[in-house]
Amino acid sequence: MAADVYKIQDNEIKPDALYNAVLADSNGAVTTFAGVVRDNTKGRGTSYLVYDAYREMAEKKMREIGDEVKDKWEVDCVGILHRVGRLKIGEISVLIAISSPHRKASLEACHYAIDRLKQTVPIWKKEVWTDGGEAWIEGDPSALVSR
Amino acid sequence: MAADVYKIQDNEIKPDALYNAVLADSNGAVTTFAGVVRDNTKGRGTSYLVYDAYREMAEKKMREIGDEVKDKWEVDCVGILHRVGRLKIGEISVLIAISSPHRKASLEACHYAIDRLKQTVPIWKKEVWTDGGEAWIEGDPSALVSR
Amino acid sequence: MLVVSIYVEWKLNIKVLFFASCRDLVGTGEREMTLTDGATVTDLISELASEQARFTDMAPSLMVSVNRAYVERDAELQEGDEVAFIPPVSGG
Amino acid sequence: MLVVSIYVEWKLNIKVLFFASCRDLVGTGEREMTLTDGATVTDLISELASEQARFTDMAPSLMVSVNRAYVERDAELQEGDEVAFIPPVSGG
Repeated sequence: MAADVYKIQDNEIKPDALYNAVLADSNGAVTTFAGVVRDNTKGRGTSYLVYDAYREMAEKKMREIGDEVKDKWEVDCVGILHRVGRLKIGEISVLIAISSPHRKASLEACHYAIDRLKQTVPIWKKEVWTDGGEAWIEGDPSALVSR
Repeated sequence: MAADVYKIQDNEIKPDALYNAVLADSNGAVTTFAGVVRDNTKGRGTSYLVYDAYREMAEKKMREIGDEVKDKWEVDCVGILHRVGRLKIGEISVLIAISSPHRKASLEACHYAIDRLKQTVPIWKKEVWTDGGEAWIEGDPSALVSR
Repeated sequence: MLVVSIYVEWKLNIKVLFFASCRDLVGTGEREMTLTDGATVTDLISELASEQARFTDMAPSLMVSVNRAYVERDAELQEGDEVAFIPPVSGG
Repeated sequence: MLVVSIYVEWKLNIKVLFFASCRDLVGTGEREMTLTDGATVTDLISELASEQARFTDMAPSLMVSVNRAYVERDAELQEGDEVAFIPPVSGG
């Protein structure tokens, strides 16, 4: 039985973690976006990342994104996972999977969902660089004007 | 070591079949599109599908799509698998995974790649319906004007 | 003539959450605070700024949520509210 | 006076592939065919249509590839070419 999933989790996210959850027999398409810890930011070497979240509100805002996506596109199920804690290079920080009868809806909705997540969901990333520096990364505050 | 993959195959395609192949340490995003056998077409019940391909040319055209995508977007690796033979409801017919440093490129490139595959790659689908009918499905010939 | 004036002041107790750079600045992720009845988000920010001057500098970039929904600065707080200070998000 | 005329006609041998609905119509997925030197895709279509009238009806919707690249109808065929008739594709 296909179902929505909105979850902040501490443990590893596998690339197919949402696939079976969102897929129903009436679906012809599943688009999955994986955000992965990259080994650099603008050339500065990354050692690891730490993600912090306001868990309860983050899961609520992710559900709101799912609801918004379902209003805008003919999609069936939406799954969003975001990991918190310390993440190594190559590990998945966020996974979004969206199923739909036809491909265009799941592709567009998935793109929209990750853009929206980066605007509204209370999660923060701290970069720890290979040169020993570290900093909380802050998004663009103007992105929140339309919440 | 991340690498491109372009393959027509007879056996089952798993939803994460391309993920590790396309992911490199410098990537921050992997977008994956799975085309799945749906249980109906415009309400007419589907029993199963049969895919036929001009294998050698299909793999060549898939590689051309990958090359085209790399020209247009800053993506790293492209993987495209398409299955042939008899497929059941819920099985994956086509899987595309594209990795990139930043999310927008992999999302847009993945959307483009599946649209293009449906225009240029010599693969055909036969629908066998639950009412006993069957037919080769033909795409829109005008889609091929720009090859 | 004896005049007895009784001033009754209602207080409200709230929970305040701090995240990421804001947590680092404040030095804690969570505090219980008591404000005067009718206090708004702006009043809460003033209270925090009076304790820690650098909070004033950070405040303009912070979003504020009450009970897990974003609110404006003029939102009035209620007894038991969960208020959170939310630096520009950077998930994904 | 004795006049001896020698007509030399070069022939070319090609492999022709048929897929999906086109394979069903022709009844085979692959044929070896021999054409006159200089023959184009149009000539090949005429040859197939002369064997099977219904091929004429289907031909306008078919794409043609030579050695796995799409070509126009006026493309000249060469010895050893692999020609394929490609109905509107429906993969994905």
